[in-house]
Amino acid sequence: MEVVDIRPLLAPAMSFACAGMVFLFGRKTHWRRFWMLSAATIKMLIVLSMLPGSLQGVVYTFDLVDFTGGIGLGFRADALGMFFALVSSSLWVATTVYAIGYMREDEKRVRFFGFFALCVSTTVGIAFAENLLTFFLFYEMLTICTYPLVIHYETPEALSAGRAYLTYTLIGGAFVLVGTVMVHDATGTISLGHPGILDAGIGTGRLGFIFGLLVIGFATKAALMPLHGWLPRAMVAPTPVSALLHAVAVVKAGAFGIVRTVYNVFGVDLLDGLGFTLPLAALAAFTIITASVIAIFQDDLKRRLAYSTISQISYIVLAASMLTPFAATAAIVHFANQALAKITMFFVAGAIQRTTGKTNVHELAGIGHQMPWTMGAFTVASLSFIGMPLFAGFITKWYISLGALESGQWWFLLVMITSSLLNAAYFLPIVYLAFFKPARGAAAPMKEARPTLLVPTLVCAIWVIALGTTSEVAGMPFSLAEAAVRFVFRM
Amino acid sequence: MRRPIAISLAFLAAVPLLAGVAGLPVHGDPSAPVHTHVSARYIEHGVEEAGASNLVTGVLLNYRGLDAAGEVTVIFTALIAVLAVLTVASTRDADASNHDGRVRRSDADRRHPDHPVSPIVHFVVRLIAPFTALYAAYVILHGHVTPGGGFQGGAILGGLFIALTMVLGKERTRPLVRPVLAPWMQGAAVLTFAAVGAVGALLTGVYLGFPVDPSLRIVRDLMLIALEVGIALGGAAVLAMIFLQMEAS
Amino acid sequence: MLTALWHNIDYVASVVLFCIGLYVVIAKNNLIKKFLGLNIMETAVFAFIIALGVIEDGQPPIMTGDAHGPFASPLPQTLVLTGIVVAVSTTALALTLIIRVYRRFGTIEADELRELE
Amino acid sequence: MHLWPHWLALIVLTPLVGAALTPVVALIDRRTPTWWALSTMTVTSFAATMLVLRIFHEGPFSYVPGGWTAPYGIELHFDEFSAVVGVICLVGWLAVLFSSRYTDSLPEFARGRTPYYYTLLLLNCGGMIGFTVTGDLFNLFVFMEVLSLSGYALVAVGGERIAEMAAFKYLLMGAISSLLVLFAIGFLYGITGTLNIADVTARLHGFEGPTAPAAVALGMLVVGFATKAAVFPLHVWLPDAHAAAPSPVSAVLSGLVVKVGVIGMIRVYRIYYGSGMFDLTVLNLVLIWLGAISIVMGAFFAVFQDDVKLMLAYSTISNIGYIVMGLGLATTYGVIGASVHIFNHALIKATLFFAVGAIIYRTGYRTLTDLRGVGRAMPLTAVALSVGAISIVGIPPTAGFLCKWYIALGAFQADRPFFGFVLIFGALLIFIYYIRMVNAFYFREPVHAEVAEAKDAPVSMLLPTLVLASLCLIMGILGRVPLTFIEPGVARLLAPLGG
Amino acid sequence: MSLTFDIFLLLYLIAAALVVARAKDLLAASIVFSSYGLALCLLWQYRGAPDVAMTEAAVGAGITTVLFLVAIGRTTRREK
Repeated sequence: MEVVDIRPLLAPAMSFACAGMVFLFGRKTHWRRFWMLSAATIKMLIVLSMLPGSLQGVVYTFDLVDFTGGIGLGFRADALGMFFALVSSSLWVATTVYAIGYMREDEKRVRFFGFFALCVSTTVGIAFAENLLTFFLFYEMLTICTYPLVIHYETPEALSAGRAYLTYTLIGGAFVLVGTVMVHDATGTISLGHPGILDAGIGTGRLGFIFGLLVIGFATKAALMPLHGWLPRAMVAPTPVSALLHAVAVVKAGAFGIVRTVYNVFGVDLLDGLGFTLPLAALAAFTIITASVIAIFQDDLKRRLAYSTISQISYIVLAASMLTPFAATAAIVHFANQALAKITMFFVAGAIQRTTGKTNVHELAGIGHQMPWTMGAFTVASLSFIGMPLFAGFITKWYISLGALESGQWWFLLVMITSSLLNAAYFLPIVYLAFFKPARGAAAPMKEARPTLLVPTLVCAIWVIALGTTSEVAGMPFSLAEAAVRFVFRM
Repeated sequence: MRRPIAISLAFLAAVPLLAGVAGLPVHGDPSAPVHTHVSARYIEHGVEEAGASNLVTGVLLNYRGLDAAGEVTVIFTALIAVLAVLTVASTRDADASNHDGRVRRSDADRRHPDHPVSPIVHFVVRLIAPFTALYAAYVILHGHVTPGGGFQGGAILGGLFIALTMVLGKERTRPLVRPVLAPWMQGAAVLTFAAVGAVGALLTGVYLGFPVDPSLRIVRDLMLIALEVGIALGGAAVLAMIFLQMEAS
Repeated sequence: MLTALWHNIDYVASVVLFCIGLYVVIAKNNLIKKFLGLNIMETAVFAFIIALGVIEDGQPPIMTGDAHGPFASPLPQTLVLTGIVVAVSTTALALTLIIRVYRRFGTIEADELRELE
Repeated sequence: MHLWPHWLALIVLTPLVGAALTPVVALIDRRTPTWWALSTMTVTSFAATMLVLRIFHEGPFSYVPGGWTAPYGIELHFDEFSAVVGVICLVGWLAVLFSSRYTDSLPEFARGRTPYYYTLLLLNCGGMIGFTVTGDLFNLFVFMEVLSLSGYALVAVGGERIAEMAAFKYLLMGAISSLLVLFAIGFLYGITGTLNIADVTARLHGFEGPTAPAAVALGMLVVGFATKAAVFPLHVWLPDAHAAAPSPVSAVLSGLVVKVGVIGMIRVYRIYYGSGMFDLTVLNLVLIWLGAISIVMGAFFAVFQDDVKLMLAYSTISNIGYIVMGLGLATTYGVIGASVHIFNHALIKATLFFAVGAIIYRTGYRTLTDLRGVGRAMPLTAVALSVGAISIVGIPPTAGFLCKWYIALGAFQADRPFFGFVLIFGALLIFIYYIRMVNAFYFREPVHAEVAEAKDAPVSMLLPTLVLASLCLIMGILGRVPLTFIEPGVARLLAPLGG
Repeated sequence: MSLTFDIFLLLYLIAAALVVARAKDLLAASIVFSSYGLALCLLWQYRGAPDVAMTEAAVGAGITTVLFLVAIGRTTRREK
């Protein structure tokens, strides 16, 4: 059931307006905080208010402008988009609180928070994009808005990272645009509101071309290997930005694009017959393993997390390319699972850095005694990534495995197991170091991070557990994912 | 380096051009489209339709009046362009009266005094000047019957002015270019076309229309002569001022 | 083909002139010389257009009482009249610019100017 | 007397007569030329509005000055492509307004160039208007000369160091291209005996006899107009000329004057498609390639410019590449996109040059390095600049988007996907430049005190800039309107091709 | 109109154009160009275009040449 409703537009507009307010009146700290927090909350409430309807299969649509013949800007909150929007808008609240604490002493806060809000605006725009053009538009805006955040410190290193980031993602964007034009040329529409708009009559060669364009375009942002080069370098950004890039916005936007391509542009049935997804799955599997291996050898905590992200995002791509309902569930749910766990980790990394100034893994010996709550949250997130039952990550791995069995491609199981082992290999040493290795020199007294940093971390950690335990509870995000899957597979 | 490129380019241009001209109707062929299509009507009905025995004048001013209007605009543009480019910072005594294109005594003037002219040239120019002016007037006013017309006459007048300036010096010809009158003279041709065109619009209902009714023949002839005179004055003024401005730079 | 060219000797001459002009414009370094070349090109085109209107044993298109045909076509002549005016306008502006360039840079050789720029 | 049928004549005459009177009114007071030019352009704009309204109601129509029906007289013909007069008047009007304060900053203008400047501006607009509405080949040439001559002079008038040199380069290439056009007109006249475009088309239809002259004419017309339009490799005159001109002039030259070449090409196509004499596939292919090279090369050079105006000039080459490519594609989408881009690019480029002009006026600097931090000092101007920037990149919902979308679609429609790529990557390159610009303007610390302390532009500059910037947005959102408007014109142009 | 005269005129035009092209002295080139204009004028007179011939004589050969002379006087006489 489709309902015309302004809320899908309102949600991104909210943070957009917030950004405007911050840019215009953001010099005063308390006003800026007021705008940021209230906008974040209102936006989450807007998205939440659509949740009940969405769970019952209502799709909210709003056409902003139609240029000509189906080319226009439109918004559409279907289950898939709602899921993504829900994740990003709720995490925005957490990140905002965290960022206020983290950036307290920074000079360029106005610019930072302004673009921060814009990023979230565009992310929700991506989630609610009704057609490929709108999608592309927000996708590019996201690129632009994150650039000032990446180069925030304006060190030569940051500037060069920013340049790399722009180069990768802009070229990726161009691929997406070409693909979009080709889709429009082939079908006369670019809507994302159907379970597949292309059909086999277009010809395999052209379809393959379009698939390649769109997937390559989105994969640059999703940091699928070998297009991941920008991501580790972008770690020079402030930690809340890294959290945003990795968990909520940028990388996820790429992954979301691939999911949209697979489910809404091509459609499961068409792709099943074409077999384009097999190389994609192989690439994703390769990325999962390789990135994990690289992560083991990183000493800088944030870099290790970055490679972990590359690996984790590929779960979504892998699951999406399996084309089975179970795997699709996993792909969608992993948006939330990965986001929460990863954001927790980044929050922890930032909290450690702000509190103790440490950024490398080997310095972390004994820090668990110094910051028990923080490191507790880190442990929770690690266990989730490893795939321990009762934690969010387990759900993903479980459903991917089910999907692998369903499609009869047993080697995905191997990938899952290997990656779990590798995850353990790069996360558990940190936990071990933190809690069981005595600190070098005199043990520091217990000194937790300031509350604005700690509270969001803990909230996210709790959610990691909540997601892992409540998959059968009605009204939780999981059921939304199932609704999305029903639409995609026309069930 | 440059020369071989130029030569090859010139040849490269020559080949298709020669092929093109070889395909044209034979030179002077009376059955060529040039003579049978549009021109045929001009030659057949031109005299009574356009009101000029000299068909060139008739076509220029009547059938294709807009071209002539464009033509005078072009030369007006050239004058304004020259004035705009050459009105330079070197004249510090600039004031409102400078807008008129009147020649000023500038530094450049002092550097380049008028060339001394041999007495014979001096004499000859002064001698033929009135006759040239008379001839120009004839060319202008008689242009619809004999070869010539507004622009030719204007060019002769302009040339005369230039010759006089060269011989007599700027001081003597300057009074001919009055500051208040100069802007009017520059635009004389364009304005004449506009005015005559408007009169035509009132009389016939189309811009630049000439009345064909026999009873209004005198009006038509007057309009044509007005155009000729306007073009001549404007053309002469423009050419003279271009020269003066360049000379003074 | 050659006969065709021979019969159209006016056309051929104008093409040759056009190409000489083109050569001068491209090959010569001096701006005034370039513009002399351009003037040659212009006159070549005018000659070409006039040649179009020529008619065998033709008279000027002036219909005085005793004139009898065939008459040359008046239309090309009017075109060239306009063309000549355009040409002199262009020349005037070009020479003005050349004078200004010389004032500023002290040279009107294209390659020296390129270095000075 | 009803003026309704006469607007077509009036729109040509008003600016020319206004120009002729400008030196006269200059005798009154130093400021009068501005007001005079402004009111002349107002009348012209009114005429343009009437004409566009009329074509909305009636479709194409003609006017024959002198009453001699074509082919015996000169015909003024107003078709969908002529509707570009609307944008000519708009940009011209705003350029006059913009100049009113801008010229004060030019030292040369203190010494009496002002009236000539406005005269030339009016002549330029009048020439363009005449060029777009005439239906006669030779008349086309005459008006082309009016606008070219005034254009050359306008480049030189600002007194920049290289201005005269740039103007001369422009003049030389412009004069050669004009000659080529005139030569070609001679050829066409020689084989058809007529100069009226419609009549030439009709007489070439089913033409018996040697086709070589028509082919040579086609070649010369295309080369001539391509030079005017600055298509690669005939673009060499453009960057210097457009960068050295005063900013309002750059807006007119870059936004409008180069388009004259394109409109000329459309007229040429009208003749040759209509007559069906030749299969133009090869020519079109050449044009597509040249367009593609222009796009990439223009964008590429633009990226590496530090001088903002120079970079805008290169971006013009790039955008002309889009238009030429769209024309060469010869598919409905491609040609519609190209035609609408003629309109939209004029708006966008004028916005950009106005904004940059205002910045130069206030700060006196024109390179990215010098202008660091100007975005914070001159917020409104910089916002307009940004809007223009995203428009020229082609980001929806701005004016640049739909045309490029259509041209890209046209490329796919013509089964040449490669050029779709070229187009989008060209846009991407330009995008990089604008990111550099935004970065410098907003996120870098000012290096000059003048920049940091600059105030926003004066109203006479801000108003045109903002009007155009908002039009960039409006034309983006209402992008469908020009597309549907131009469609019958394109359909008529392409009809002889079948399909 | 005899063919010989035609050919003579045309050859003269081409020769004059070549001299203009070759001459290092701009003043000489301009003067030759002027004579070139007069030859054209003559040609056109014989081609039945007296109006154009008159214009060419006055403008092409006359005023254009004067303008060239002025420009040469203001700049330089020698081509390098």
